[in-house]
Formats: sequence, structure tokens, C-alpha cells
Amino acid sequence: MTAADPNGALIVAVILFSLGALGVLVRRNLLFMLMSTEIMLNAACLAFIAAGNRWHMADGQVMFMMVVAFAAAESAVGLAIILRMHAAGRSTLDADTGNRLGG
Amino acid sequence: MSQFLADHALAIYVAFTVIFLCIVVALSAALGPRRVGAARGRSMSLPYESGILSTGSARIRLPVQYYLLAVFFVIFDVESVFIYSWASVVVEAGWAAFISVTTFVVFLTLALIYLWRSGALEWGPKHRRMPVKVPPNSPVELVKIPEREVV
Amino acid sequence: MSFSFLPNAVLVLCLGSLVQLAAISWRRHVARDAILCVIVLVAALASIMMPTALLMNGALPLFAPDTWASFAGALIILSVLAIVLMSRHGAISADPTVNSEYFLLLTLATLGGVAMTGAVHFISFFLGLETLSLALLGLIAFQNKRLDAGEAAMKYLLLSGVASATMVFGFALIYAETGSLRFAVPDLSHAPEPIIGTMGVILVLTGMFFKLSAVPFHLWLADVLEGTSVPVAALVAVTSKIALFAAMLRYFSSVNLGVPSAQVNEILIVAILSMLGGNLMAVVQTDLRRLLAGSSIAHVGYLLVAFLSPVPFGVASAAFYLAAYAISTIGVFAIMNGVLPQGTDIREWHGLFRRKPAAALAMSVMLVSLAGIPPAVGFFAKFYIVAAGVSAHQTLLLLVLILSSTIGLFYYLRLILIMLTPAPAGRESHAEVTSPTPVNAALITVLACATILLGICPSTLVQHSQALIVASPLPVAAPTQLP
Amino acid sequence: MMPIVWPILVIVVTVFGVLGVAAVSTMLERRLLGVFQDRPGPNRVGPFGLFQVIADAMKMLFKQDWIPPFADKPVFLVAPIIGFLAVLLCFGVVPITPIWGVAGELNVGLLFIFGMLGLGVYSVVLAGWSSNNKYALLGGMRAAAQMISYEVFMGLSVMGVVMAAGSFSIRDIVEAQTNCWFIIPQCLGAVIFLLAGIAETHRLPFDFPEGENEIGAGFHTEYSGMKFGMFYLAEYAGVALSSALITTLYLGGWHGPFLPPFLWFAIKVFLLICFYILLRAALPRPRYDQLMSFGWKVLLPLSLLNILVTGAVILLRAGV
Amino acid sequence: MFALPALVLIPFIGGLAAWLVGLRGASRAAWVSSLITLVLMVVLLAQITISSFAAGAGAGGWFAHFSMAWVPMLGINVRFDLDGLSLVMLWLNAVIALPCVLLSARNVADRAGLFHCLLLATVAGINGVFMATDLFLFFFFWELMLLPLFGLILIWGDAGRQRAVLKFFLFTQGSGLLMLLAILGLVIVNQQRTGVITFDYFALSQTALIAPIAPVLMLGFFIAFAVKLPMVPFHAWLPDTYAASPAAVSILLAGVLAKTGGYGLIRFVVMLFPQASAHIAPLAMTLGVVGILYCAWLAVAQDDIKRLIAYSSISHLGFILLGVFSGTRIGMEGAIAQMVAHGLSTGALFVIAGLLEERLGTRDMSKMGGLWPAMPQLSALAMFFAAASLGLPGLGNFVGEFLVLMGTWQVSHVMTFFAAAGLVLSSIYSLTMMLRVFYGPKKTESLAPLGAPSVPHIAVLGVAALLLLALGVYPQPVLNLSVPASPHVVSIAQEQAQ
Repeated sequence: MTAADPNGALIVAVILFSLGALGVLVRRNLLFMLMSTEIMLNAACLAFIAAGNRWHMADGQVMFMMVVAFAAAESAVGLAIILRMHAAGRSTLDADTGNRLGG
Repeated sequence: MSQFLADHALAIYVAFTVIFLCIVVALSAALGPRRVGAARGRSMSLPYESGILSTGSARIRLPVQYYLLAVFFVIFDVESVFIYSWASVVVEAGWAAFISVTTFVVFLTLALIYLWRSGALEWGPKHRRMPVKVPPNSPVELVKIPEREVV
Repeated sequence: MSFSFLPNAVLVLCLGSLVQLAAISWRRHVARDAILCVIVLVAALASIMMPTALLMNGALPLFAPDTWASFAGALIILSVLAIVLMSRHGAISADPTVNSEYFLLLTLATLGGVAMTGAVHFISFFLGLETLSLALLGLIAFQNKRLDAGEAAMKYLLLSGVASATMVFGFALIYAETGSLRFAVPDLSHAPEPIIGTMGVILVLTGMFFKLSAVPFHLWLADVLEGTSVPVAALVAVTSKIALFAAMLRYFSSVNLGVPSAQVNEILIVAILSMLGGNLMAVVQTDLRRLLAGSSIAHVGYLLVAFLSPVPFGVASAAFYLAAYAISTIGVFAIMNGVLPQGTDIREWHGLFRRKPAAALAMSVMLVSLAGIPPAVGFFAKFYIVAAGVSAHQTLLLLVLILSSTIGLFYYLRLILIMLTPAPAGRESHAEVTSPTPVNAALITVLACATILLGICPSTLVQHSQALIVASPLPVAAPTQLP
Repeated sequence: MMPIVWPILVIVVTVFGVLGVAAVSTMLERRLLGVFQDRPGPNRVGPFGLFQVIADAMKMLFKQDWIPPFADKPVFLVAPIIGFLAVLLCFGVVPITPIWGVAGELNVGLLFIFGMLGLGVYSVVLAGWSSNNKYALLGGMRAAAQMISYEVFMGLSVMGVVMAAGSFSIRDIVEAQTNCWFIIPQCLGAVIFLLAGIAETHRLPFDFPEGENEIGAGFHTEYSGMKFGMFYLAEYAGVALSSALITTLYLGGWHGPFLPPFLWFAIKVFLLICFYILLRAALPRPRYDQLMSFGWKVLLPLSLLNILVTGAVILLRAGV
Repeated sequence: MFALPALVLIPFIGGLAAWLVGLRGASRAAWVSSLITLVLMVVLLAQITISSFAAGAGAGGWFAHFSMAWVPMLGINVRFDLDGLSLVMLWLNAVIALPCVLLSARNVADRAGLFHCLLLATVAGINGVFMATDLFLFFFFWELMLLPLFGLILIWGDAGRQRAVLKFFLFTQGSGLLMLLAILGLVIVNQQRTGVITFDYFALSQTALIAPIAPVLMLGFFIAFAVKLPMVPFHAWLPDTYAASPAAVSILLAGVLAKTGGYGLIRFVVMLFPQASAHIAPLAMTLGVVGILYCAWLAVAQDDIKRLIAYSSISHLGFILLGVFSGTRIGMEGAIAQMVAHGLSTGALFVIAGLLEERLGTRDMSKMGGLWPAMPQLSALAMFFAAASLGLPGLGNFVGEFLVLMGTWQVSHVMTFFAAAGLVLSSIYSLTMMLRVFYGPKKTESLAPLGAPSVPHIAVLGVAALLLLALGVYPQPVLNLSVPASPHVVSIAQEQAQ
């Protein structure tokens, strides 16, 4: 297997990151927004892998694992909160309805 | 060419498998008969194709355990990644890493015990917290509620 | 071969959280868990004072054994300690929303914060940050009876997720540029592709500003503070900011922020916007927590002024300011929690001087401190920051600071004014005024005394903060050679 | 010419070999069950009913390609493909003999397998969900819960082997067993892996996703024709995969005296498949909650313990 | 040695004592405690004065000194020094504070302890301002003295107090922050020159300032003091605040607090930045003249008696600005005399206004009239102070204003002319006030029985009248004593200490 071109991977990562950011901004469904943040994190993961490849160091992969672990924890908590909100009586995932707080 | 094949054997395998399976599905679609009109049984459009009409939507809310389980899976599976990364370099990393991993596993076990104790792993029948109350002049016969009931 | 160093406090807090987890698993007992939490925090505080630390040879150097870490770490632990004492109000009573896990999460949040303050490596920083964020997230969602808590938590989750992702992506770009995960802003003067590194630094900064809730990334803070319980609001407004600011200061310590560059411009703009925006936002609020959110944002702006004025007072003044801010803000929240836990609307504070004179007096002291009026500690803090700004010739920033703190004065004083005047007829408050528990009252007293005493005799704290500059050779990243 | 043909040949033979093994397994199961339960089993088509396999295949291929009108069509269509694909792809990294195997030398072969097995969860969940039928949905959810639970222990239980071999490459693992099969030092891991394998392929006694006395046919209630056939084949291919993995990871793969490597491999796999079928015949089905509790409360701690003990032993023996 | 800090601490501790006493609800006890404190303070002040003279201190020198490290890392010390100007201002403070306490015995029944506590805290802060020679300390007291005022006005003020107090606070604090900037700028410049961080007034006065910095720093100080004084464009807070304050507080505000601005102008603007302040002098003087005329004009148009006095006060304070910036010794002397005299006369007028408000229940002059027959003693005294205010020769204000005009004459004839025109307006509104309040027909019948003013009132007003008279007839001792000491002169006590 040949090594992927780090710059190409970086560009892909930037695109992924932008897509994720766009998703957070545009999507109104909480689950999709959560997924979009995960995409942003994954873009960072990809960038780390690419960078680690560029410098031939394992640091990038270590960081990758950390980020993945965090992403998992974050989505776990996020899902739990959504469930909790559901149980508390909010039956929609539309983020626009989350405006009981006056902001 | 051959070098390419050797290098990308897995990729070619994947491509081949995907194409093959698609062909199989397409083939069955092409070869199978099509029934329209009267030839199409009335109950074919019903769930379970048994003629029994189902009630309600199939988009039901599932017990919370399923969601909890998904969360635990995500956490434990990702945590095990750290063990994976140690597993391939046990000898090289030496005792220091072993101590770290032991700490990690202790944490993980403790978390598991916590989940266990807080009842997150309970799937089975639960005791009803509150006995079902039947009004005194209810026409319904007082049905004996079994001690353990599946919820 | 470099020495790796694990701060005592991190170890103690790790162990403590483990013990707490085990204790909860064994049997739930809220009072015991609260006491356990206090014990762990005190032990961590004691361990910070201890000079020895665990040294490991050959591992990644993740933490710096310096006074700055000790100072910020101690500040974080103390603030959490105050928050724990504050929360005992609900814990002792039959209120089920404060139970065992609450204290465990507080310990974890402390762990994250303390780890961040000492971090000199992206990995340790990221771990600390996320430990803190996730614990905070749990705490924000904790009051699960209220729908608001869920919304607040969701908001925090999404925005802190975006912030983390942005920051991590920035780290990745910097790593791609420099090949090092050590904590240092890349020197881009002779990098092959400075654009990647610059973008990375800007993304990191943006992420940090998100988490610090600096304008224009501030929108979540007010909602989160409003939606969650008072002690947790204090945690969000104080502890997490101390941790982040400590880490940010360390991150930028190797850079001469006097020289204009993309990142300096961003900090400058954000500082100005935060000072003005935070104060203007607070002026129009009728909800006390939202008002405090605005105030908190503004204080972040003031801190950024110190941040941009590194020589010779910058670090010291920021340290002092952090301490002053922590004391006063926690004080405000403690009083809120002790006296008017439901009184989010500032109109319900009408006539507090009649109903609870001591609490109202303490509250006034805190507000005066936040407004920066003598003899409270906030005065000296603001003075110190202005001194830093003047010495660094940050004229524009200082003018904005003056202007915005005059605006700030308006709403702090208006609050005191409200407490002094009885409610207008027909608009009597319906929120119940409670008596603080003895622990809570003691906490409030201690904080109020600290606010005044430190304001009159700031020299001890100044000495500590000055020692930070002298004794802390903040780490500079070793230049990496291109392979 | 040869260097080009050889890899292609390997690929084609692997795919069709798996298909063939799966198909024959269905027959084998029915016959063996017949034996165990003292009844004939299929014995009409061809000698010993051997052609029953072909007949079944023809029947499925020519059945109506029925997609219920209430189902989510694209997802309904894709789900069985994913299911079968996941299993087939796993075989890509299993080395059958020292020279045979699509990509047996892949350095993260084991991780690849875990990845593909994870993909299998999508199949059941999507099938259950897209069927728009309560039984199917319940079946799909049960399958997902069961599979993801056991995936964790499966991964952890294999770590003992990885530690002993020092590699994630399956070929390396097999080669590390030249002297001693890993089933001896890793008997605990092997047992956990076997149990996890049963649950992963939702075979009896862990076949709750399609527990017919509870939820109809589970996640594939609405499936018929070739799409059902794919689920069906995927299940047997999964059994074969599980057997193949146990063989390579714990039973020394192709290693064995006298006989050629391929034959050793085939024998071991065959015996394991028979063992699976015997399990079906011999064991009653537990309750679903017992399955989950067993996994999380027993297997997970055991596999963690296994890892620590293995690591300590390896370090002691290495004398670091 | 500790006499100077004791001047700050005595009122402060006394205030706390009054508060503690008052907690039991004994307003009388709080009042007594407060009065004792003030008497103690006066005794101490007298002792300081006597010992200063005994030590042979002459005009233009420093009499006493106290120094103690505060925040040594930043070169901040608790440093007090006393010169003639400080001494005179301290006496003014004491003299004005006494009636405030005396007269509040009856007016303040509600939470008297707290009232006296805050009042004395203000007095303590003002004392600190008049003595501090460490710039940080000065700023500390400068801000500190406002805080109790805030409480005083807010709790005991009248209807419009909330707006008024916010305005007051924002103005003074905002300008105070500018001063903080200027102080820090000065300190940093000094640090860059000498390498030492210090906030010491004497050390900083040695700083050689180059052209672009000095005016900027000076402006910071100038604006802060101009707001406090108040100078005309910054005067908007004053009428509201004076009108909304309780009687005792308006006396303190008009009598002493405004003078801290004048004191600051002399001590910090002129003494620290002689060249820069000379540059700004024409502008400052012009503003002073504008203030004199404009506010006098506004005073003419007022119906509210407190507002009238407030505007007249601004108008008279314009003379201080004029005198300070005239750059002449005689102008400076006049300004100081004006500060003292104006403090006494305006304070007395506010006493009278407070009394009228208390008795009549209104401050609206259109509802008053014909009070002379009802309360002849008060009316006579009012006449006296109105005359003092309009600058009747023989009274203190005349001395001040005359000296200022003389000083100004040496600089600009035009300004002198316009400033003198202000005096004409001053006589118009003063006499109109007398006319509307005390002469003419009685406007309302339903007013409460007026009765004679209480003995303390008469005593206070009488003493003030005597002092004004003394100042008017024989001003020389005050003029001699009150010459501000130059920062370049080192005090005797300090020399001894070194």
C-alpha cells in the first residue's frame, strides 16, 4: 500500500470540516447537528492522521484515538440528553423549538 | 499490472463482492414473476402477509435499555481501542505500560460495576414498584398480579 | 530523553474520582458522597502545595511542573470547593436533584480543569478540556426535572462540540505544519506553508474563544447559565473559564503578542467585542443569570486585555484578576443559591436589604467587586489589568475597557439599587426568600470577607502572582527538524 | 499470464467457495439435525438429498421479487446486501493456507474483520426498520443490541491472541501457532470468542433476533425470495466465518501433521460447523435478558481479566 | 506619627461603631456615637494643627508625614502628607461634617446607624483624599468616598434618586477611570525612565515628561477633577444629585465633595504638570467663565430651591477653576479662599433649604412666600447667606471671588469682565430667591405650623455665619496657611524619618 498524499488528505479534511460546520449551521434536527459535530471531529482525526503520516510519527494516531474516544463520549452524552429531553416531554428533535430559554 | 493486483487485492475483492451481490439481487428481480391485479393476493400488502391486520404504527418507542446499550457499546468499544493499541506492543512497552493498562482496566471495570449497580444492565423482569390498584366497585375482577412481570 | 511529570493534584483527583465511583457503586449516600468530594478536593489542594511530584522517565512530557499550574490549579480547586459547599444546600435536604453523581462529576470537572492548567502538550490539554467539558455537560443536564436543563445541556453540547472540533482541527493543522504536538504557537516566519499554521492557530483561538464564550462566540453562555442550577452555573462561569484561560495563557506564552499578526488581531477584535458586547448584553437583561453571563463575557474581555499585554504585568495581572473574578462571581452565585434560588428575575430582588440585610450586603460587596470599585478586590484587579495595558501601550483596548466598564457599572449598581428599594406596588415578588444553611452562610461570609480583605491588602496575592512571572519559565517548543 | 490470473482466481474461488460452503451448510444442518433428532431430513432430491441445495437456490432465484408497499424500498433492498457483504468481506483477510488467501497478510487483518462485523449490525437494523413491521423492528433492535454487545467482548477476547502473536495480521497469528495452538494458553479467550461468535451470527441458542416463538421471523419477517436467501446464506456464511476464525486464531489454522494445510483447515472448519449445529440441537434457548446479562456481567469482566493475565504472563516470560 | 492615618480611621471605625449601636434600633445612640467620633476627629485635627505649628512649619511646606508599605511589589505605599492646603481642606471637611451629623439627629430615624456609618465613611474617604500622596492611595480614596454616598442617596434620598444616583456614579466613575489611566501612564513612564515602579507623588513629580505624553496624562486627571468640581460640560449629574439627596448629604456634597475636585486640580494637575496645565489654562478658564455665566443663568430660571442652590454652586465653582488656572499666586489664593467660603455658604444654604423642605413639605419656590413673619430668625440668616453667596464685601465669598478676579485680570481682561458679569446674575438669583421665599404674600395656608428653627440649626448657621464673617474680615491667616506645598519640597517629618 502506498502512503496517501498528506496534502490531499488535508484538503479532504478541510472539506469535511467545512461540511460539518455547515451542517451544524444549516440543519435544524438535533441528531443531525450532533452528527455534524462528529463529522467535524472526524475531519480533525483525518487531518491528524495525514499530519502524522507527513512527519512519520505516531503522535497523530495517538491524538486520533483520543479524539475518537472523545467523540464517542460526546455523542453518548448527547444521545442521553436527547433521550432525557424526550422523556421530559419534548417530542421533537427540531432545534428551533429549543427556545424556551430566552436566547 | 500484476503488482497492482497484488497491492490492491483486497480492494478488488471488495469491488468484486459488491458487484456480485448486486448482480444476484438484480437477477432475482429480473427472473422472478410479477403479479399484478387479481393475481396479487389481498394480504400481500399487509405486514406479516398473514391477513391479520396490524394495529398502530410500527414506529414504536423501544425500551430505554436499547439506547443505553448503544451508549455503552460506543463507550466500551472505543475504550477497548486503547487496549488494542497496547496489545500489539506488549513486550516493547514493558511493565510501565502494563501498569497503565491495568489502571485503565480498573477504571473500566469500576465503571462497569457502577453501571451494574445502578441498574443500567438490567434487561430482565422487574418488580413493579407500585401494585396495581383496582377501584373497590370496579366491574373488573381483581386479577392476581404475578410477583414478577415483564415490563 | 525528557522527564515526564504528573502533577500530584491530577493523581489525587483521579484516585478520588475512582474512590467516589466505587463508593457510589457500593451504596448511595448523598451526604457521605458530598463529604468524600470535599475530602478529595482538600487532598488535591494539599497535594498542589507539596513540592514533590511523580516523575517518570522517558514518557511523553505532558505537564509542566510550574507555579502557574499550581496557582491556577489551586484556584480551580478552591472554586469547586466553594461550589460543593454551595450545593450542600440542596444535598442535605430532600432535594433529589442533587445526589451522589453530582459530586462525582464535580470532582471530574476539577480533574479536567487542573489537568488543563498544567498541560504543555496537545494531548494532555485535550484530555483535560474534554474531561471538563463532559463533566460540565453532565452537570448542566443534571437538573433533569426541568426541560430547560436539557435544552441548556444540548446547547452546550453542540457548541462545545463545535468548539472542540474547531480547536482539534486547529491542532491538527499546526501539527501538520510543525510536526510537534508540544504546546507552542508555531513560529511561522520560515515555515514552508505558513498559511496552514496560521489557519491552525486561528482555529485554535476560535475554539478557545467559543469555550471562553467571548463575543462573537458567546451566545450559548446566557442560555446555559439560565437553564441550569445555580452551583453549576457558577461552575460554568468560573471554573471552566479559569482552566481555559490558564491553558490559553500558557499556549501563547512563547509568543510576543506585541507584534501584530493574524492571531493577535483576532484576539484584539475579540477582546474589544467581548468587553462591549458582554456589558451591553448585560445591561438589557432582566434575568439575573443572563446578566451574570453578560458580565462574565465582559470579564473575559478584560482578561484578554491582560493577555495582550504580556510585559511586565500581563501574567501577574491576569492571575490576580482570575482570582478576584472567581471570588466575586462565586460569591454572587452562592448568595443567589442561598437566598433566592428561584429568583432569577432581578425584580424579585427588590427590597432584599429589608428582607435579608446581611445577604444583601454581601451581594453588594460582590457586585461592587465585579464593578471594580474599592475597597473590594475587583478594584485592585481592574487596576492591575489597566496597569498591564498601559505598560504595553494598548491604548485602544484601554479606552474600550474604560468605556465598557462604565457601562458595566450601570447594571451592577442598578442591581444594588434594586435591592435597596422595595418592590413597586402590585409587582411584589413571589419568589420565596430562603435562609441559607449554616454551611452556605459560612461560605458567603468567607467569600465576602475575602473580597474585602484582598481588596484592602492585596499584597499577598500580588506577591503570588508576581512570583508567577519570575519563577515560571513557560515552556517553549523545541524546533522540529524537517526529515 | 499466471501472475494476473492467480489473484483473480483466488478472489473468485473465495467468493464462490464461501457461497458453496454456506449452501452446503444449510443442507448439512438439516441432515445433521435429522440425525440428532432421529428423523430423516431432506433426502429426496439427488443422492442423500444433496441436490436440495440447488433446488433451494433455484426456487429463491425464481420467486417473486416482492417489496412490501409499506417498506422503505431502497433501505429494504440494501439491507440484505450489506449483511452478506460483511461476512464475505471478512473472508478476504482469512488465510486458508500459507499461500492461499485474498489478503491474509494484511497487517491489520483482525481489525478489518472487526470492522466488517460491525457493518453487519447495519444490515439487521436497517432490515428491521425498513420493513415497517413491529416484529421486524423488534428483531432488528434485538439483533443490534446483541451484536454490538458481543462485539465488545469478541474484540477484547481476541486481544490475548494478539498479544501472544504480537501482531494484528492473521497470517502472523497462525504462524505463531506452529508450536502450540493458542487454544491452550488462551482457553478462556477461546471460549469467550466462541460464545461471542454464536451471538454475532445469532445462531441458536442465541437466535433472539429471529426467535420465532416471540417475534415471528425477526428482522427478516418481510423478506422473501433472493433477499431472504441472502440473509439465510449470510447466517451460514457467518457460521463458516466464525469457524474459520476460531480455526485460525485458536486452532492453529492450517497447521497439523501429515495432511496438506488446506485439508487441515477444512477439517477444523467442518468440525466446528458441525459443533455449531450440534449446539442448535442440544441446547435450549435462554431468555433474552439472560443473554445480555451474561455478556455484560460475565464475559466482559472475564475478557478484561484475560487481557491483564495474558499481558502479565507474556511480560514475565519475556523477562522485561 | 499615626495622626494622619488616624484621621481616616477614626471616622471609619466610629461609623462602624455607630452602625453596630444602631443595629439595636437606637437611632439616638447612633447619633451620639457619630457625634463623639466627629468631635474626636476635630480634636485630633486641632492637635495636628497645633503640633505642626509648634514644630515650626511655615507656609508652603509639609507639616506631617506618614508612610507604610502596602503593596511593595508594585511600589504602592500608604503615604499621607500634610501641607497647608490639606490642613485647610481637612478643617473644612470637619466643619461641614459636624452640622451634617448634628442636623440629621431628627431627620433620619430610619436605620440611623447605617446612615451615620455611611456618612462617616464618606468623611473618612474625603479625609483620605485630602492627605494621600501616593497616587494609588489617592485614587483608592477617590473612588472609596463615592460608595457610601451611593448608599446614602439611594436609601434616604427622594423620588428621583435612582436616576440621579446612577448618573452621578457613572459620571464620576467613568472619569475616575480616565484618571486611573493617567496615573498608570505616569507611573509607567516613570518606570521606563528610572526603572522603578512607584506611585509616590514626590517621586512622580520628578518625572521628566516629554511633550506629547504630558498633556494626555494631564487631561486624564483634569477631566476627573473637572467632573467632580463640576466644570460646565460635565455638570449634568450635579443638580439632579443635589436635589435628590437628603439634606445632610447635599450639605456634604456641596460643601466638601465638590472641593475635592478643586483640591485635585491644584495638587495634581497644576503641581504635577505645570507646563501642560499652563497650556490648557485658557481653555479651562474659558470653561470656568462659561460655567459661571451659564449656570447662573440657569439658576435664575429655577423653581426648585435645591436646584437653584445647586446651579448657583456650579456657577461659583467656576471661580475656582478660573483662579487655579490663572497661573497667578493671587488667583490661587482666591480659589482656595473661595473653596472654603463657598463650602460654608452653600452648606448653610442647603441647611436652610433642608429645613424649609422639612417644614413646608415642598421645595417649589412658587409655593412658598411670606415666610419672614413666621420664622424671622431663619429668614435673617438666609438673607445673610444669600448675601454671602452673591459676594457681599466683608464676607468670605467676596474675598475669594475678588482675589480670583484680580488674578484673572492679570491674565485676561475679557474673562474678568464676563466673570464679574456672573456676579451680577448671582445677585439676581440670590435676591429673587429671598424675595420669593421669604417676602411677599403667603402662598399656601394649609402648611404645617412653622415654628422657630431648632437650637442646633441656629447654632450651626450662626457658627457658619461667624466663620464667613471672620474669613471676610481677616482672611490673611487662612490665605497664608493654605498655600499648597510644592512636591519638590520635602517635609520636615519625612526628613526626620529618613
